Amino acid sequence: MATPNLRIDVHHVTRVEGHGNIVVDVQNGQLKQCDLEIVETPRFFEAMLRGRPYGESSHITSRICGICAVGHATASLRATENALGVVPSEQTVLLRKLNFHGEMLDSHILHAYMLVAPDLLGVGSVIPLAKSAPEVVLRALRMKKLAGDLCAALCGRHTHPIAMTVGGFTHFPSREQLGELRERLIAMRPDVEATVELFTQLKLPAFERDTEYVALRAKGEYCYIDGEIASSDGGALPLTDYRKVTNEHLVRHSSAKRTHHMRESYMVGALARFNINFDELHPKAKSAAAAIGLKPKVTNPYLNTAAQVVEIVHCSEDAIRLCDVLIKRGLTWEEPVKPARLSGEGVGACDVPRGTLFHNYVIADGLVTGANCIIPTGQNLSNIEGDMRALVPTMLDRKPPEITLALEMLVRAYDPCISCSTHMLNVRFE
Amino acid sequence: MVTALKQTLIDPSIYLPTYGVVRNVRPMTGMEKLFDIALPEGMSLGHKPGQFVEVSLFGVGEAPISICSSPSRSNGGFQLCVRRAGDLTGLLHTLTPGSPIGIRGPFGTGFPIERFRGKDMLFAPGGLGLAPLRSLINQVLDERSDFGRVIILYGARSPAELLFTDELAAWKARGDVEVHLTVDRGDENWKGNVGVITTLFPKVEVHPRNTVAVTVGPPVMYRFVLMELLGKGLPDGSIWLSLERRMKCGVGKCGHCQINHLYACQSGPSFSYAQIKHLGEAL
Amino acid sequence: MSAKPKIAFYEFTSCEGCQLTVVDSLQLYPELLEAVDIVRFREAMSEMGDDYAIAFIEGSCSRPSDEAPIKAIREKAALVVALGACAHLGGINTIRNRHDLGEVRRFVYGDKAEWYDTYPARPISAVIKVDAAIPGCPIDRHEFVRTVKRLLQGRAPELPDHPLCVECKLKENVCLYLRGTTCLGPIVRAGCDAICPTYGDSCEGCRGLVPNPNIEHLKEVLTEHGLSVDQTLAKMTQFLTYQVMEMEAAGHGDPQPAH
Amino acid sequence: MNPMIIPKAALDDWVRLLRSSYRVVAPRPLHGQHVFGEVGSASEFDLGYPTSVLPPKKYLFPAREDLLKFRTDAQQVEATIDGPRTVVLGVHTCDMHAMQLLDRVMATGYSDQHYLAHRNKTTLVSVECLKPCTAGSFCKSMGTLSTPEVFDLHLTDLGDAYAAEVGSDRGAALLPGLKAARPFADKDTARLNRVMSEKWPRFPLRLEFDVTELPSLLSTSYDSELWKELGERCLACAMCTNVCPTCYCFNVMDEVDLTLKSGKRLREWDSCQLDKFATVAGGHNFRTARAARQRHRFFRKGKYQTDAFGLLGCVGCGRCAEACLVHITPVDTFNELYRRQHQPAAATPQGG
Ligand SMILES: Cc1cc2nc3c(=O)[nH]c(=O)nc-3n(C[C@H](O)[C@H](O)[C@H](O)COP(=O)(O)OP(=O)(O)OC[C@H]3O[C@@H](n4cnc5c(N)ncnc54)[C@H](O)[C@@H]3O)c2cc1C
Ligand code: SF4
Ligand code: SF4
Ligand code: SF4
Repeated sequence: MATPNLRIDVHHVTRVEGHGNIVVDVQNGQLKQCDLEIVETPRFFEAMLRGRPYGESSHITSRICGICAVGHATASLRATENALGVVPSEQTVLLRKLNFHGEMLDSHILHAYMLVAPDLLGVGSVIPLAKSAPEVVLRALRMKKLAGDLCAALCGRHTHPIAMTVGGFTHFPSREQLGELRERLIAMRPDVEATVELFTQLKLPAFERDTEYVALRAKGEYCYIDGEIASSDGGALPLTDYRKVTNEHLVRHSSAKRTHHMRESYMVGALARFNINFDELHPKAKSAAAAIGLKPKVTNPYLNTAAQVVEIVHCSEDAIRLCDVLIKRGLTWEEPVKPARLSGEGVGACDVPRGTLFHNYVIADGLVTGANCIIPTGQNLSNIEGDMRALVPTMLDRKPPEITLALEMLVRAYDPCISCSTHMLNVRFE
Repeated sequence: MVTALKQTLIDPSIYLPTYGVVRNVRPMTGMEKLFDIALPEGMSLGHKPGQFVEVSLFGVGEAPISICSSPSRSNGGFQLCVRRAGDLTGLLHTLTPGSPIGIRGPFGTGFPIERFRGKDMLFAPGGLGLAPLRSLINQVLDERSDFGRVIILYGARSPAELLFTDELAAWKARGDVEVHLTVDRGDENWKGNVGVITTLFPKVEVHPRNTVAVTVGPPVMYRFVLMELLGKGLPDGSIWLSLERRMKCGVGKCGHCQINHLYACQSGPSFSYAQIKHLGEAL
Repeated sequence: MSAKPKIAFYEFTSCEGCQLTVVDSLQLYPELLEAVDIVRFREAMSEMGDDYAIAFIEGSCSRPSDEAPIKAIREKAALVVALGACAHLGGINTIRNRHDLGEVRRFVYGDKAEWYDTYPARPISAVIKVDAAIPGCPIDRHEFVRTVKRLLQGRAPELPDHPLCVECKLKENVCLYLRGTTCLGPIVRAGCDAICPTYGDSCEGCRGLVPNPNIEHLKEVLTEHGLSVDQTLAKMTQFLTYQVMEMEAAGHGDPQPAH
Repeated sequence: MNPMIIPKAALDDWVRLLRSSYRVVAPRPLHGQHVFGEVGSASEFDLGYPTSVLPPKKYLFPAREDLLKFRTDAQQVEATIDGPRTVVLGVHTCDMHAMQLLDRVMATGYSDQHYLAHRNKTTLVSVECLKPCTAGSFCKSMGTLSTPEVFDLHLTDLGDAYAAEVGSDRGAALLPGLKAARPFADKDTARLNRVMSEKWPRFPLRLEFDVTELPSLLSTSYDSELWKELGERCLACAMCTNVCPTCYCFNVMDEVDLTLKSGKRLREWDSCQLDKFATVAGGHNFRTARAARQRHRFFRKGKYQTDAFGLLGCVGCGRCAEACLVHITPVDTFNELYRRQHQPAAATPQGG
């Protein structure tokens, strides 16, 4: 029995970062409207950067998002470094990768345990979960703490990192600290295994919709920083051609911009990375994927969370490896590499927890004159709406609350960072 | 003189308070309450008028409070008159009889009452300044025959803010105490003097050579009262006052109460004008 | 306060990093969940309670339509606490206040600029009375917990009002001025344990100015260490734009901002 | 006890030996500065260090220290007095003078048992300063270039060995077990004498008058215009007092845990240079102007402490001069006051 009329209006989706509304309007069984509205206040980061010393960019743009602050800072630094001809040292590259794993772990654990798991366990948040399944919540807090401590040792803190600067770091962990982190990461393995176990048991909704997947790719590693932009529909582009991938445009119901590449929309994030870079995953992560039942190419967007769990395995194992490498090399207190010039244009790209992030700056005489940031959630919005449009018609025989929950869970599966996504724009470089 | 309570300070820590208990709480005005505090069995405060204790409420902190009861009327305990001024004093105001309270002290030098004997006494408290002075006034009255005239000039902002009104009335009723009151602003029932405390001074004649004046009040008051007293010809050494400063330890370490080279908690808070008139930071 | 106080979290223009730090503080202080009753925390929970005593507001007010909900929170909550630099000072969002806002909007949204409603970003205290603030970008988790404890005790939270240099020296950091860079430490409120200088970066002022800062003389120090006027201004306006503009307005005898 | 010789090659053995019964702290190089911290071997510290950021005072009077612990739901409170037995290696003579002053302050009137407990558990191994440590130091002018009597063991660098003079039983207790230590021989005495006689010319006198004049100079400079000039420059950042080995002002506060049922009372260094230092409830501040605060600081250093304890309040270590971003220094301040009094016509604002 079809529902001829349906109106869904979720005012502020909860357990996502930032403010977004879901609006669905079905009249006489016809889907009239199906939007994810972004109602976050515009923040004008690109405009704020103009006229400011290049060294401030990474600090200002890290304030775009509290969850992927390390990601923003890294992309920003890479853009500035490319603009000013700075080639960071090998040690810097290693430390940035390790730091990235810290943030990836922190974000994925937060998303999987605190934002998604409550849905699957039928509660509203982790707070009742703390009563009904304290061991699950304590495990999440324990793992998150280690991820946070990892970032803190490297850059001071995870939310708005301090010690990351153009050309390097301004502070270095001690050998003992690295050794201790390594021990703790090893000791965390049972928690990681329990996480995989949890997500093999939890049932994520079934829903398939093939789409284009986009992620950074580099030879010989599961790429998070730099590389080239790869598409599941084939081909790859250098970072400087990012505009050919993103093709931004504005829509009325959103303060965030939309993007499309080969198809109407594409997906970025853990699932896209999994689909594109599966071969480069750590063997333990591959076994975890097998245990959960993931095999590329995965086309169920709800499984983005499962892909995040696979990345939790990968990042914790790769972090152990990086600690070993750093300890073996020995850490030196390097001065940051000085810019070769004070003017230029550069693009920096990272695959942050929610997907591919681009920063692009024009710098003249040490001051930023133009800036463009393209955020993962912005790239995903069209794809989420595409999923919603495909999903709603299949559910019209269900009760509205059920449909609403399915839609909310869908949005949440993308782990959207809506406050981030309102910072993108079309930029006129002056 | 080492009193039982002071003795407890010596070991193991000068910062360790002793638990007393609030025996009675009496609201005085909207802002002040009078606390009657008993010390543990066998312990005495053994204070002198003008001294203070450090009052502790654990979890909130400590504050210096003058002892307002006279040593001559110890009754097994002592009294504090406390104005609600912030965190600690705010919480103190919520205490009920039976509540424990941390006490360290007594600290400071107090007024040298021995040297006042035989003299006429002129007391000039302003506002809450009556609290520390009440201790001295009552001791003087309990040893009335040792002193000459006793004059009290007391000013408060309004009739509702006058402290110890019952005692003021009783002192007046004795016949051997001259009591003059004033308020900055009167109300419909107020029949007495209106004006700041200095307006009371012309009402009394004193023998400058045979009078000791003691004044306690807010910092702004001192300059004007001193002018009056000096105008009456009192020598610097016969004018006493109490200088309150920020205090964190009470034992001459923390540095907050320093007035030039003097620690108010050790050399004061009672000073003669002669002791402090050359100190740039005193008044 | 004897019963567990109900607390709610709200966010306006911000990156939600401060709320994230609240979540992080649970890692260190799981007993927080025992001490308070969280009734609204959109970032982390679906339940939406409307009955609360303490509201923590994150983010600055940056458009006219934010004002009504902010005022509604004030109506309900017995205590309103500004959470983080955006709420406390206007924060990073106020950088744009020095630009022409119409132009800023066009720069970001091109010919669609008029779709987006905005005005100069401001601290929450410019819209409603706030009872306390937890400064910082992001907040310091220990300070958050200290504040909660003070509120549980029924006391007004107190911010340190000494400059950052105090904490920095106690940590025995190399003063950044000796490392050839500059720092706002001497005029900025401590309380973060000097985390930025400790990690080798200069204080950017996210906790706001101390009372009575000697800005004039710090500017001379900055000049002595080679900063141009532009660089000094950039330093002073990363987090402090609102405070600095208020002081400029007061200095020029202009009326204070309307709120 | 006769002086001993400790070969430098034996330093590491000595540290390891001491560590079996003490916490051993020494000046460790850190990013171009030196910071007193715990050490495990001789390679971690440098006894020829110029100066330390914070003085070793921090082991006797920590920047943050628990005084009491209590419960709020029961009448339970006790003093917290503990701390490990510590050997401080490499205390400069100026800092020894500062500790001598602290010893007096903390034992005068009421004794501060927390300080004294640390003091009793601490063995001070001082070192003879052989060259000025920074441009800001003026120990020779202040008469602090030789160690006062309060040392436990005093080391003088003879090149490949230290001459160790024992000042107390506590100091003597550090040597048994160190096999490489040997009694002084004649040639050691000659070496020591040579080192000592070569040292003095290396130190300039930086005060333009004799330090015994300082208290009286200050008492006639109370109303000097200089205080106002310093007040205008001073940032009120308190770095000067925080690094000072003779400053000991503190604040006391309570901290409770999240249950509000238990907590502790602790003290933390405070500074007369800070805005709120002399502010009482209601907001009245007894030392509002930065000028008055600077005056108070320098009076404490040059006069008040001398009047009260017979020892100078400044030991000439120069730390505050190095720390101050606006270049307010004791030497310049004292000299400027002196100049203004003695050549009033030629008085110029202090440089910087
Ligand atoms: C010698 C002396 C005697 C006093 N006698 C009395 C008295 O009899 N009755 C009375 O009501 N008040 C008296 N006071 C004032 C009383 O100590 C303050 O009102 C009280 O400390 C305020 O504490 P609070 O926590 O309630 O206020 P808050 O405003 O919360 O305190 C603010 C901070 O300032 C400090 N502080 C504020 N004022 C003072 C002060 N004067 N001395 C030390 N620290 C201060 C507190 O320790 C606290 O840290 C006296 C003060 C002194 C120095
Ligand atoms: S680094 Fe900054 S905060 Fe630290 S002492 Fe120097 S100026 Fe002060
Ligand atoms: S270090 Fe210098 S600027 Fe800072 S308080 Fe001391 S004198 Fe003033
Ligand atoms: S005043 Fe300055 S020079 Fe003198 S002892 Fe203190 S820090 Fe050293």
